Order: sequence, then structure tokens, then C-alpha cells
Amino acid sequence: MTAVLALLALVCAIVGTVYGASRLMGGLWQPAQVLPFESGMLPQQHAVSRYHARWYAVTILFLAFDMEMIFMYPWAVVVAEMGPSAVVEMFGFLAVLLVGVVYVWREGALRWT
Amino acid sequence: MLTDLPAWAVAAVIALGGLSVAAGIAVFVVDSMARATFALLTSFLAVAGILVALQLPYLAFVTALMMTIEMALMAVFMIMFMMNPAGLMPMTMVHNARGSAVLGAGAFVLLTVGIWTMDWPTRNGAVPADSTRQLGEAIMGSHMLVMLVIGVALFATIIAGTVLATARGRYDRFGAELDAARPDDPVPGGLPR
Amino acid sequence: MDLIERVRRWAVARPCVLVVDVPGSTALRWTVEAELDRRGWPLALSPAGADLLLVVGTPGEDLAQAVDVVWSQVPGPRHRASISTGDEVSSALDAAVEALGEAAGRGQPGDDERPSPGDLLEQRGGGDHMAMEHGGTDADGHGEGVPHADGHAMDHAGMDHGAMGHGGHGEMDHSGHGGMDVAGLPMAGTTPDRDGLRLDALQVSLGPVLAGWPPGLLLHGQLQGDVLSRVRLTWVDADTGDERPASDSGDARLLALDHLSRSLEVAGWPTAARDARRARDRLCAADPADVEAGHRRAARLARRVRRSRTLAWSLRGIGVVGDAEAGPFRGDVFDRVRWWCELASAPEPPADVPPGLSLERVAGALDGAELAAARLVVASLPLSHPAARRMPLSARV
Amino acid sequence: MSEMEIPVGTSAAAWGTWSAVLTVTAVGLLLGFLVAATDRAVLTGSGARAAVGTLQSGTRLLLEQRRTTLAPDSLLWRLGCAAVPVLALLSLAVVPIGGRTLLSSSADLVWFNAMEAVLWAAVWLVGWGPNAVHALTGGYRFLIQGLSYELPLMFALITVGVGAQSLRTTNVVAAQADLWFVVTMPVAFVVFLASAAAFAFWGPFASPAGADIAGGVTSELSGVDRLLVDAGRAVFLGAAAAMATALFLGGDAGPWLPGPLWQLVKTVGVVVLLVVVGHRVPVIRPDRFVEIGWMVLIPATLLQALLVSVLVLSGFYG
Repeated sequence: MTAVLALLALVCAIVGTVYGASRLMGGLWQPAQVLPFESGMLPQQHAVSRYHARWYAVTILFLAFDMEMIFMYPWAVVVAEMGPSAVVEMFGFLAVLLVGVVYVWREGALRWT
Repeated sequence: MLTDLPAWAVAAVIALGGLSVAAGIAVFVVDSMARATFALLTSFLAVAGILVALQLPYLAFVTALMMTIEMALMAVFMIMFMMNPAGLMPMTMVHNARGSAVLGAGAFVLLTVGIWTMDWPTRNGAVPADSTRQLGEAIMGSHMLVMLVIGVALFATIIAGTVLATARGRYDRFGAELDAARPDDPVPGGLPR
Repeated sequence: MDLIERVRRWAVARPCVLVVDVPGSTALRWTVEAELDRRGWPLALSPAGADLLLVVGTPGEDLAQAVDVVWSQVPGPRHRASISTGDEVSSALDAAVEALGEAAGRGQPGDDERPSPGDLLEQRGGGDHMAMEHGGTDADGHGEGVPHADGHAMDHAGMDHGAMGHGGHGEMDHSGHGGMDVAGLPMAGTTPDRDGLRLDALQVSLGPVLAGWPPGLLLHGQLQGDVLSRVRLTWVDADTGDERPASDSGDARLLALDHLSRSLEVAGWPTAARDARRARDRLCAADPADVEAGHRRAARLARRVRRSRTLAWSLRGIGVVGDAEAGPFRGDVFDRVRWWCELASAPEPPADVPPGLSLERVAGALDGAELAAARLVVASLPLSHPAARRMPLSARV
Repeated sequence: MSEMEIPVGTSAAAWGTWSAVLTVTAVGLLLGFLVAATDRAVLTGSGARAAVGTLQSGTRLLLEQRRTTLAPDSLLWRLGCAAVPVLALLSLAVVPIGGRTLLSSSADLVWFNAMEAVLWAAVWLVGWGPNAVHALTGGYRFLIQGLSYELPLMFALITVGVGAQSLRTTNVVAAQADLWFVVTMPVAFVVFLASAAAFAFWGPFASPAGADIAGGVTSELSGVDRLLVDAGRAVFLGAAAAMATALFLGGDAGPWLPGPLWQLVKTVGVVVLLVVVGHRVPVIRPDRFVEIGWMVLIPATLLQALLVSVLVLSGFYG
């Protein structure tokens, strides 16, 4: 793990160097102060207002389904040892969740409304 | 417990623990919903770092993975619902600040004191060579019931969450008899139905 | 130092170009795009990615203002050039890259008279002449069934400080912000949305300076999430009377390829869009062998586009225009793309393309559409331009 | 004393920490360059000149002025920009280079997955930071695209784990001594590559940086900021190609040539395949991809995992 820390340090150093090199190459320019691009018109309001994500229903499905990953990664390495019962149990578990997915799909919650 | 760990790991646990707490405090200090969310993510990533120091790679990586995705989605909801999400207008997201601060600090002190003064059981057995495999054996073996219960709970979450969160359902899409060939949706999807 | 300067000059020798089309200079733009393709200079999608701002044609007053705003957003080293005749394209690009190298070599932004964002907003706040205020001929070009799209909210939302606090804006409430500005801009107000929720509505403009967008078109609307509503379309500088030559050599195939390249660019298919531009370039050529090659390219492109299942899957069901008035443009975006394909690959120059749809019709089709879908609809539909209607088709520039 | 301490043949143990780290970084940057040059060659049809062109535009971005917009969230914006290349290079820690990985733990595949997941936050921040409508839209598009590809990607990785009975990359490569996994796991292979394009938001999955929203998350980036994000995307794609080689194409196995050369040949092959095929299709719109991801890709990858589990139980993989 120390090697990964060293990698992280090196990569951060590289990013820092790139910024430094840009200052050197670019002749120490200040960042340009500009308006956000709105195809030539001036912005009328701050863009960072409440943003209504039309796909919020998908997030609920995802968060629930995602939990099974906690089990499935460790399951993957013990399949052979545990035998057929492990496969049956895991795919039974997934089948239940898939029924949920089909329900969500039929309700139209995978679409942007 | 910590005496089982090498000195660098103890140092890492303390440093990351401090970072985690500091980031947690930052959640309530910053104005912007985005900053609050990602301060919380920093806190979780520090916890993942602690798990690395405790030599539990799988739990560490999966914590980082899940928490990042979940915080990114939390940002979506924070910015969807909270007024002034970027903190451009002065505002505060805490209510009863004094009371909650006292409560929070009290709980924190209680837990910390508990953790450090408690007489933890000594480890019997060696550190497993492969903690991921050990976890898999536990889930598929002695703790199978946990997985099954959680499976049903997740299924219930999916159904309940969808029912509560969506205004339109299959009857709006396919008609009262559910016999429409193509659903009536404001935005079509990738599949015909 | 000398080495660094030489590296700087080399680095900008193939600049990213943001092309500003001026209405009525379509053929000139084709020449410019062909030359850029030949040189391998990439096209920028926004001023942030551009080094060279290239104005093709002579903009009117409003468009010139928009170009100024865009120019203020281009990072240094930068250069701005305009081209008004076909003969000067190559020499103008050479001069531009030379000037850009000059600017980059200096290292310091010597010419950097960039107006500050505050100044730009201030000008507008002072009620300056802005393209926004122009209703043009299509001032009431909002779709049917849009409540309160009286143009008034559009013109003034966020212009005078605290305007949103005034009554008379229908559903606009202020969700407790009291009309305060931050850094010169107000926060968004809330209005009901397509699905009956009350959501923050962000006033946005699309065009006139936007890649893959019809030249001179300006869209005002509000975004709730990424759903557009209260759409209003206008032409910039429409009231000044556009007396420049309208478009092309009279060959409808060129127009079709132009629409195809724009639609494919917006649909995110850059290699196909490049093929469309190349076919168009060949078809424009004087040499009959080149024209023949252009036909073959166009036919190949048409085949490729029509066969693409992903494209069909992606564009189906968007921007459906139902009635007979729409003529060949009936159907969804994919139907129209296929129609352009048919036109582009026709062996003989087809008869005239039917006139485009009025802005009111198009604005109606955009209302309640998602941003990506709206872009595709605009790219796929021909629009009637007052100037284009008035002007006879004339020879290429 | 445990697996984290015992460097099980890691490159750091074999070559020394710093030379291993430098090798990983250099390989990552070269892979990114390879991807960027191939991409440019296919996009502009310019052939070998694309390599010079890539260097040229990289230098151009290096000397270009940076920008700040009106009332941006500068801290989060810059953090997001810097995080993209950092995560891309960190994901290479579990990609075998010369038969060794920098990090060798019992959960290597999860590490790769986690680096890609942290990217969700980074890209969203790049879109959120500048307080601009196009960038913001792009950031949200990345998230919904992520919701659609993430689970299929996880199932693809898990399928590999099942086949090898380990989540350690070097074990996965070793398990393919007799038969490359791509033969029994074609669906997982394709889904993995498609997901790679999706988390690099490139090619058919480029809608977060789409032309229809003026470049989306990249629309307000100039200078170094743009360089970092673009380089990060390219390195991520290159890292994914190298990972695909290790997970599905037998890593460095092959006759006649030395191992590292085989790995290089395969990785270059995957990159070229990915770029050429990726540019043959238009952008897949995220609102349409949701249903494909959930109703087609998840069942397909699950069937793939089931098939591989049955093969494992039958002793197929030895």
C-alpha cells in the first residue's frame, strides 16, 4: 500500500508540475475573468439553481440494487469451494432484485419524467 | 486492539480519523450544498483509508466505491430540493444549532471514550491471508440468513421507493386496461415498451 | 527564452477555431469549413476551447454584440479574424495563424482589453441595446398553450435588478430571495413545469453563436432540469433587413448536406458529419470529376446514415411534426434526417426544397422538450428566414 | 504480517518502490498519449501526423490562459479537474505491467472499480464548478450515464473474479494460462469495454461532453484545466484497455515474443479496436441508454456470470 501512496504522491506532484509549467510557458498569466458561455448572450441568472433531475427514480433503484455488490464480490471468490448451493442462493437473491427491476420498468420509472 | 497494528498504521488511523471528523464538521459549516456533500464524502473516504490501515482492503475499496456513488447521488437530491444550493445567498442549513452541537459533541465524546477505554477482547487466531475470501465464506455460510433478509428488504425498498417517488404508473402509461401498444410517456426510452 | 517562444508559436500553429456564421453567408462558411478541414484545424464547441474566433460574413449590429461577448470569453493567446469573401479565405487563415503565433510568442496578453464580467452585465443593466430585446418579426413566437409567455417576462427577467420581485410575471415567485443579486446576477425563480411540479426555472439563451446551430437564430426559454419551456425563437438583426445574398448555388443537395452535417454533429457523430462536409465541398467544386466524386461520397454517406441502427434508435420519436403543412418534414427527427439523405444522394439536382417551417411552429415543437432533443429538432428542420424568403438564390460567393 | 504488508510479487517489491511507481506513471501517460493520438487519427483522418498533432495541442493547452467564470465554486471545480488524471493513473496500480502490479491485494478488481466510481464525483464537480448551464447539464448527464453502466460493469468484473476464483489481477492472468477468458466471457468483455468508453465519457458515450451542449463539462475549461481533464480521460481509456488485456486476453501470455511485448501488442490492439469501433456509431443518448442498461445489459451480464459460475463448478477452468 505504501507503493500506492508513493504513486499518489508522484501523480499529485506531476499535476502540480503541469500547473507550474503552464505558468512558465504562459508567461504568468492571471486567469481570465469571463462570463459563462451562453452562446453570445449574457447569462440572466446563476446556473447553479435547483436542478430537477428527471431520472431521480432510477437512483432509488440503483441504490437498492447496488447493495448486493457488497455480497457479490466476496461471493465470487468462494463459488468453487461452496459448491452449487452458493450459486443457487446468489442467483436466487439476484432474481428477486430483477423482479423489482422489471416492476420499475413497467411502471415507467426508467424513463425521464 | 491497536497494539496489533504497526506504528505507521496507528498513526494513519489517528490522522485519518482526525480528517474524517474535521470533514464531518465542515458539512455543517459550509453554505453550499455541493460543498457539504463533498465534505461528507471526504469524511467517508478518510474512513476508507482507515480500513486500509486496518488491513481490510475489500471493505476499504468497497466503502470508497459505494460512498462516492452515494454522495454523488445525494448531491443530486440536495441540489434538487434545497433552496440556494450553491450557497450564493447567505443561509444556514442547521436549526437549533446550539442544542444539536451539544448533542453531537456529547455523543462523540461518549463514543470515543467508550472505544478507547473499553476492554476489547483479545484476538484469538491469526489475521487471515485473504480477508475477502473470509468475508465470502461468512456470507455464504454462517451469515446466509443476513443476505436473504437483506435481499427481501432491498426488493421491498425498490418497490416502495418507486411507488412513493413516481407520480405516473403503468395505468397512466398503458391506459386503464393496460392494453396500449406503446406507452404514453413525456420522454421515450430505449425500449419500445 | 527564444526556445520557449518558438515552442509557443509551434503550439498554436494548428489552432482550435470557433466559427461564427452570419446569416446569408452560408456558401462562404462552406468554403471556410472546407479549408479548415483541409488544414486539419479542429472546430471548437465553445469559446473556452478556441484560440481563433472566425467571423464569416459581415454581422449586423446585434450579432456583432454577441460576437463581442464571445470574444471576451476566449482565453489568450487569442486572435479574432473576419472573412467576407471567398477569395480571401486561405490568406486570411494564414494571416490569422501568423497573428496568433505573434500573440502566443509574446507570452504576455498585450492586447488584453477584456471587459470584466461586471462591466458587461452593467451595460445590460443600463438598458443598453441588446439583441434580447428584439422581438423581430416573430416576437410572439411561443408555442400554443404556453401560459404567460407574453414576452415580457423574457425581456426583463433579471435585467433590471430585482425585476422578478415585481408583480405581473404570472407564476414567477421569488422563493424568498428578495430579488437580491449575487455578483450581478439574480438566482432563478420558480414556475410550474411540464409535469405539474413547481421548479426553479433558469432563463437561458441558445444561439446565435453555437456550433451546429442555424446562423442567426436566437432561442430564449427556461430550463427546468434539462427540459425547455416557454420557448421563443427570433432571428437576430431581423429588423435591419438582411440584404445579403441568402444561401447557395441553388443546388438543393448542398443544402441537404449542410443540414445533414449539422444534424450529425449535434447527434454526436463527428466522423459522419465530416463526411457530409467533404461531400458538400466536392459537390461545390468546379471540376466535373470532383463533382462526380462528391456524388459518390454523398451516396455513401446517405447509405451509412440510413443504415445506422444506433442513430435510428437515438433519434426516433423526437420532435414529431404531425400535420400536412410540414410537407416532407413530417415525422420525427430521424425521418427528416433520412429525407435529407435522400435529397443529398439524388443523382440530379432536385427541384427546390419546400420552404422551411415558421419559427412559431418550431418553437411549439420545442416546448417541453429536453435540451438534447431540442438541439436535434432545430438542427433537422429547415427554418424560414425572412431574408431568405425575400432574396432570390444567387451565385456562390 | 498480512496480505497488505506482504508484497506478493508486486512490482514495488521487485523493482523498488520508486522505479515501480515511475514505471506505472510513465506507462499510464504513454497509454493516454496512444489513445489521444489514435482518436485524433480516426477523427481527422490524418494518419501518423496525429501523433505530432496531439503533442501540439497538449502544448497549446499548457500555454493557454486559464479562465474563471462568474461566481464559480473554484475549489470544487479545480479539485474535480485535478482528480480526473489522478484517478486515471491510480487505477493503473492494479494493471499488470511486466507481469507485476503495483498494488496486489485480495480486492484488486474492486480497486479498479472504486477509482472509476470516484470519477463520478470528479466529473460532476467539473460540471458544477463553473456555474454555467452547459457544463452543469453535462455533469448531470455523466451521473445518469453512470447509473446505467455501473452495474453491468460490476457484473463483468465479478464474472472475471468468478472465473479466476480471485479478485487479484495477477491471479486472473494466471488463471488464463489454458484459455483466455474472452472465449467464455464475450459479453463481459464487450460490456467492460463499453463501460470504459462510458467512464472516459468518450465516443458513443460522450454525451456529458456532447456537441449539443457546447462541450458539456469541458465547455468552460481552458488551459491546464482542460489539459488535465482531457489527459485524464485518455489515460482512463488506455488503462481500461490494458486492464481488458489482463482480464480477458490472457495478459502477457503468448508464444515467441517476450511477455511484456505481447501485452503491449494486445493493449494497442484493444485501443485501436475501441477507437475505430467507437467512432463508427453516434452518441448514445443517456435517456435512451437507461432502459438498455437495466433491461438488456444487466440481464445479459448476469446470464454471463451464471454461465461462468456453472463452468467453474463443473471444473472447466481447472
